[in-house]
Amino acid sequence: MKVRFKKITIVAERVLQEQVVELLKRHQVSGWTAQNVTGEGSRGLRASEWEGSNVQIYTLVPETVADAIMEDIARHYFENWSVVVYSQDVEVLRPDKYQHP
Amino acid sequence: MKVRFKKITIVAERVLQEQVVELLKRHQVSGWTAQNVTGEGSRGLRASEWEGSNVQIYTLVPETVADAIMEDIARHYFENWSVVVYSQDVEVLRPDKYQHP
Amino acid sequence: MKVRFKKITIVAERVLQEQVVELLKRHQVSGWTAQNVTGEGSRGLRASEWEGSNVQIYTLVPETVADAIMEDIARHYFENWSVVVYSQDVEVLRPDKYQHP
Amino acid sequence: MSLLIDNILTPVVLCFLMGMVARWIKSDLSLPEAMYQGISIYLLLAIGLKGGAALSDTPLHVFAKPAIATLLIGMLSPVIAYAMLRKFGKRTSIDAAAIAAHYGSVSVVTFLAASEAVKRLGLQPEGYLPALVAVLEVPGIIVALMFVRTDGESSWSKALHEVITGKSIVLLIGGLCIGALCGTQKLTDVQPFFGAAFKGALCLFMLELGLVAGKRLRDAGRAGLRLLAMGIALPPVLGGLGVAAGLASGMSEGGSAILGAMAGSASYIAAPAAVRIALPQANPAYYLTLALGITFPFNLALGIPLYIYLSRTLNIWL
Amino acid sequence: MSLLIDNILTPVVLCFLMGMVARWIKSDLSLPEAMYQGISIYLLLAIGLKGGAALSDTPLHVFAKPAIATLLIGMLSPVIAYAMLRKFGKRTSIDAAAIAAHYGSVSVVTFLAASEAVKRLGLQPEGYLPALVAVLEVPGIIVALMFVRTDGESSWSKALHEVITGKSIVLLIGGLCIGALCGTQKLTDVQPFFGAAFKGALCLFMLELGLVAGKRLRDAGRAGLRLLAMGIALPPVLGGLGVAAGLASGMSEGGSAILGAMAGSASYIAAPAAVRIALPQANPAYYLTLALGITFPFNLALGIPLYIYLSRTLNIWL
Amino acid sequence: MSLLIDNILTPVVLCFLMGMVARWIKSDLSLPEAMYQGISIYLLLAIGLKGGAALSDTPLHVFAKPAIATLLIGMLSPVIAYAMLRKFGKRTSIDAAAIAAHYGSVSVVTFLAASEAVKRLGLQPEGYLPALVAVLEVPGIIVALMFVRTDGESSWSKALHEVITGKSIVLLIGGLCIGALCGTQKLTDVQPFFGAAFKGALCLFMLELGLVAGKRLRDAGRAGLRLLAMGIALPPVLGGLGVAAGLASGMSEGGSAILGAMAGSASYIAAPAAVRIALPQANPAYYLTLALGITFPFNLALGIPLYIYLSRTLNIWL
Ligand SMILES: Nc1ncnc2c1ncn2[C@@H]1O[C@H](COP(=O)(O)O)[C@@H](O)[C@H]1O
Ligand SMILES: Nc1ncnc2c1ncn2[C@@H]1O[C@H](COP(=O)(O)O)[C@@H](O)[C@H]1O
Ligand SMILES: Nc1ncnc2c1ncn2[C@@H]1O[C@H](COP(=O)(O)O)[C@@H](O)[C@H]1O
Ligand code: NA
Ligand code: NA
Ligand code: NA
Repeated sequence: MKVRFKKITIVAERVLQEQVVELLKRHQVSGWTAQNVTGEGSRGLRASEWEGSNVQIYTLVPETVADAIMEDIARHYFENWSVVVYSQDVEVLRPDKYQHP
Repeated sequence: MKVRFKKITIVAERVLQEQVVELLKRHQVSGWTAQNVTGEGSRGLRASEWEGSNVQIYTLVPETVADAIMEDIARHYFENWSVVVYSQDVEVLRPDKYQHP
Repeated sequence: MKVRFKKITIVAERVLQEQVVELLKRHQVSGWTAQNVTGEGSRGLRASEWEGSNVQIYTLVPETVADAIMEDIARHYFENWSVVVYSQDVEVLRPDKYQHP
Repeated sequence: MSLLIDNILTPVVLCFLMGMVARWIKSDLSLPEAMYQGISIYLLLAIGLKGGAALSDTPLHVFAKPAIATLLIGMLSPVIAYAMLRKFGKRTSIDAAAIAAHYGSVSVVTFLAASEAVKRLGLQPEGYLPALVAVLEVPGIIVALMFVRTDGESSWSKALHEVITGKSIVLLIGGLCIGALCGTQKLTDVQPFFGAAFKGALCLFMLELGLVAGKRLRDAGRAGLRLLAMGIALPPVLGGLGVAAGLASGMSEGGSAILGAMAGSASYIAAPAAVRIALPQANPAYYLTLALGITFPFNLALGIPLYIYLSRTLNIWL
Repeated sequence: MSLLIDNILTPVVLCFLMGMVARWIKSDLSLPEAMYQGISIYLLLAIGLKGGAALSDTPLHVFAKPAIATLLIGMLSPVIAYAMLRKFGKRTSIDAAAIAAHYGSVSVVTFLAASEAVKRLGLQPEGYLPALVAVLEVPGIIVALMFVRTDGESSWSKALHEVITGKSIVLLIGGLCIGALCGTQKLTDVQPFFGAAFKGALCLFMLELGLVAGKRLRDAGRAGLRLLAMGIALPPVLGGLGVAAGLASGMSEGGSAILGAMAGSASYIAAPAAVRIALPQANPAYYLTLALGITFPFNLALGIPLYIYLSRTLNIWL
Repeated sequence: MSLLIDNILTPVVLCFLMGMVARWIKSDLSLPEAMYQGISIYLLLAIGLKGGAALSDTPLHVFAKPAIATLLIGMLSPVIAYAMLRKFGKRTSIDAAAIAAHYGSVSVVTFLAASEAVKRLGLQPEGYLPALVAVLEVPGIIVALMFVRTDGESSWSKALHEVITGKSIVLLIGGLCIGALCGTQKLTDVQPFFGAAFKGALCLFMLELGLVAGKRLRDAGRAGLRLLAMGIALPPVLGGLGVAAGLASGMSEGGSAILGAMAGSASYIAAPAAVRIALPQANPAYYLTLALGITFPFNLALGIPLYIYLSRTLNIWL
């Protein structure tokens, strides 16, 4: 049985990875997946090559939580950081797996 | 001319990569794309660091095949493995490219 | 305030990365994100292992621009290259961020 | 006592410790995955080459008895481990078999650390020992997996394929063959890379291993005290067996101590992948924590000196 | 003059130049990120080990005075840098503090290049200098961050945690401890890897650094001439302070020149991450361009010979 | 015969073989991409440095003739290859040009293997040979691409830019310049890394190359027997040309054999990327299979001894 969920994706500077994951956990997401990416945007400033380029993190969440997470990301990071966030519709099996951990 | 397709994404332990690709091929997908990812979920058990962290594999398929693949993944892996699967709507050009190889 | 956008994803041989980014820039995208991927398709030909495997590039754009970009990719690369392109609906915050740079 | 401290105050062991400390203070230090895998490939190939060159200088009749003894250890130790894990460890049959597979195989780095320790004491271990590592790596895993009925042929043969074509065994055996075919002299050219640089590269590997072990150790609480105790009880038992088998098959005091360390160690390279595929129901947290979080540091710090002591004592008796 | 050319015509510096040229002709050359990070881990650990071994041979009273002098440089130089950046550089308070943090810390590679240059002249710098690098790395960042009120405790302590548990400081201090505990003799085994291979590995690192600096240099235009001038004015001022402090604390001519190079250099490893977290409002383009695009090449080409000259001249006076 | 076996029983060639076997038994062994690219960067830079140092000791008039001969080979061999591929290989004009570009350029690893083989025989090849590798790398690609009308200026100039600013040529030329500027003596410091460790690192590279070649070989069936035959026919023809050109330009017996191996080899580093961009209609399966799956192993096993034999025989005649 498939259920409609939201996939929220965040592209951020590498130094922010831990902070973003903590933010997600505060919203009680059941999990997250991350990968290293490179890219260019309108700011394009990163702390240093030593820290690596960007990180892209996504989480699958029930639709009710999605907006709150996106707004939280916006509030924390939009002013001073190179951060992009967007959401997509997805369908998952086993919806109970993605409830509070 | 754009046609509605399904994108099915599977996040799995690295040791499963070959098996998952084989499973997809049994469904006659025309191709797949994979990348290394890290992440945390409700299980978070992986065979060992030597094998690397997770792998994320996706395939673009006609809507008719999508459900069968997701259920096949569920049947094989949900009980004992750290596996997540979800599907999304996408639009592709050249739909004939994605028919049986 | 969330606004509907398009996410256009291109999977291409690594040698094409620069060209594809240039093509995107000609369409005045505000940014792009890339990552290395591996995969198999119906062609599966790549210039050489020295160049690495595939690259996956995506860009977030207003819906009005999406079709033009996809068709441009198709026109340039479908005949001779291992290139896949697809689009998805996404919702972004701060839509003004993604206007012409 | 000074043997103990001498064993710990080496760059290799201290790098492991540094990794554990770095994890403990939550440093973001970590070797990129590609580096870590690259170094393991290098280490396994280097061990193989060295062992192969030594093997080419060893008459078959000298090598035969220790090889058979090692094979016997490989068949026996998972049985002992399984019995102990069932009886004292109170594990389910599946978890016990999964863990036993790890103790039936061998930890390459423990082997290296033991070789170092033995050489530091001025003993001359047999040069063909790396070949014994290859001999010991596979059979224990197979034997242990036989304790449980897996879901049919297919997953069994997959696991077998996984072990035998796994990177670690391919590199070790490949290295042994190349070393044996070339002989010491033709390896001179690659000696600066595979020989002289070896211990330094091992330091980097140990650093990462320390980071991983630190993580495992933090999760160790969940495994329960009973299980942790097994991680300390199994090495001496299996290690004692190894030492005895070594001496009985005519190996030197040093070589037998190293064989003891091999027997008393738990694999965390070849075994986990094979076990994960053959026994997905088993809990990886148990076997990974035990092998890397408990037994490996135990052997580094206490096990190796113990096996040396045992070998010395037994050797006098015999 | 010949000192200048001699300083540039070395494999290490030329590799840096080659990286800049490769970027300039838009070559696709670049070290994979995993390699680059792996090599930095290797370099930092190697420096630490070497310094630690030297430290274990140095009586405390010999080391104490230079260490205190270095600490003072670490506290003073961000203050000077901040004042200059505000007054002559016309930076906002936040940007000035962010840049000052970088000049308060130290560039490890500049340190290495200075050591090489000094040794090429036949001088014998103190062996414990890498320990001073560790001493100099942290305090300057902390002091500089105190110039601005950050948004509360939390981000401050995060930045502190970031610096102290950051890879570079963990590796340096870890290496120092291991080196000091093992002593020169026990490090013999790892010398081929961490010692003999060091300068070659540094070449690869410099190649990548050249590529990065080339990119920064291309963006330098945006920063404005006034700022670029600061990237050339700050090194001699802070470097002079370093040389004087070195000589005053009893260090040799060569050691003082190196301390000058350390003081006159700007960190691009530890500082940027910490500053980004503590002062996200500051513009990274400013501090990265200055540290890596201007000051680092300046020091490589002109700064180091200048500090050597200063040290020699001052030493005669004193 | 013993020359043949001696040529194969070296760590470098056996590592290649081991990679092919590992692929054949479907092992999951593979060097991480970052490592593979890192090692290639290292190898190319090291070759350049060594050649540059030798070049700085070579009077121009000694180097001029072999350089011109090499240039001629670079212009001539793609023409011969194109003609043969059209006539006997029955390829389309585009595929023939694409393949010819690979044979017009040079395989760096074949060059290395040939140098080793020649030195093992006690011959002293010219030290400036790596400079000839750089000379041979580019022109053949350009000439071959002229056989087909590409879709306009733009893709042509893109291909040219791709070759000239490609990693391999930048590293080789960069290394040559650095080596020539520094001279042998200043390179002493980096010799343990770039010199002594070279052959060992090459082993790791060959392992990965074996894995890749194994994959290509598995796909070779699709290319058709006629094409595979070309992969074996072209090397002796072009190699013979190379040997003759070498001897005619006054090079030694050993050097001419190596030049033969260079001429008879097909590039799989610089050429594929450039050809892919300039001639996207050409089928990569053809040129990759031929260059890496057929010609490279052929040269390793049979080609190199053949070129040595040719050089020896011709030298007596002349
Ligand atoms: N329009 C876009 N499409 C895809 N990725 C983007 C886009 N804009 C920004 N990004 C990504 O987000 C990162 C930060 O963007 P910015 O804050 O605009 O510098 C970039 O490095 C890109 O990886
Ligand atoms: N809610 C989620 N959102 C994104 N990725 C997830 C989520 N849950 C699990 N994952 C990914 O799937 C992997 C396995 O999850 P699990 O089976 O829950 O341990 C994790 O390591 C994550 O990479
Ligand atoms: N159906 C598919 N689903 C996902 N990825 C695909 C699919 N087809 C092709 N690809 C990706 O696109 C690349 C080129 O495909 P192709 O042009 O079919 O060889 C492959 O290497 C895959 O990474
Ligand atoms: Na064991
Ligand atoms: Na400084
Ligand atoms: Na050629």
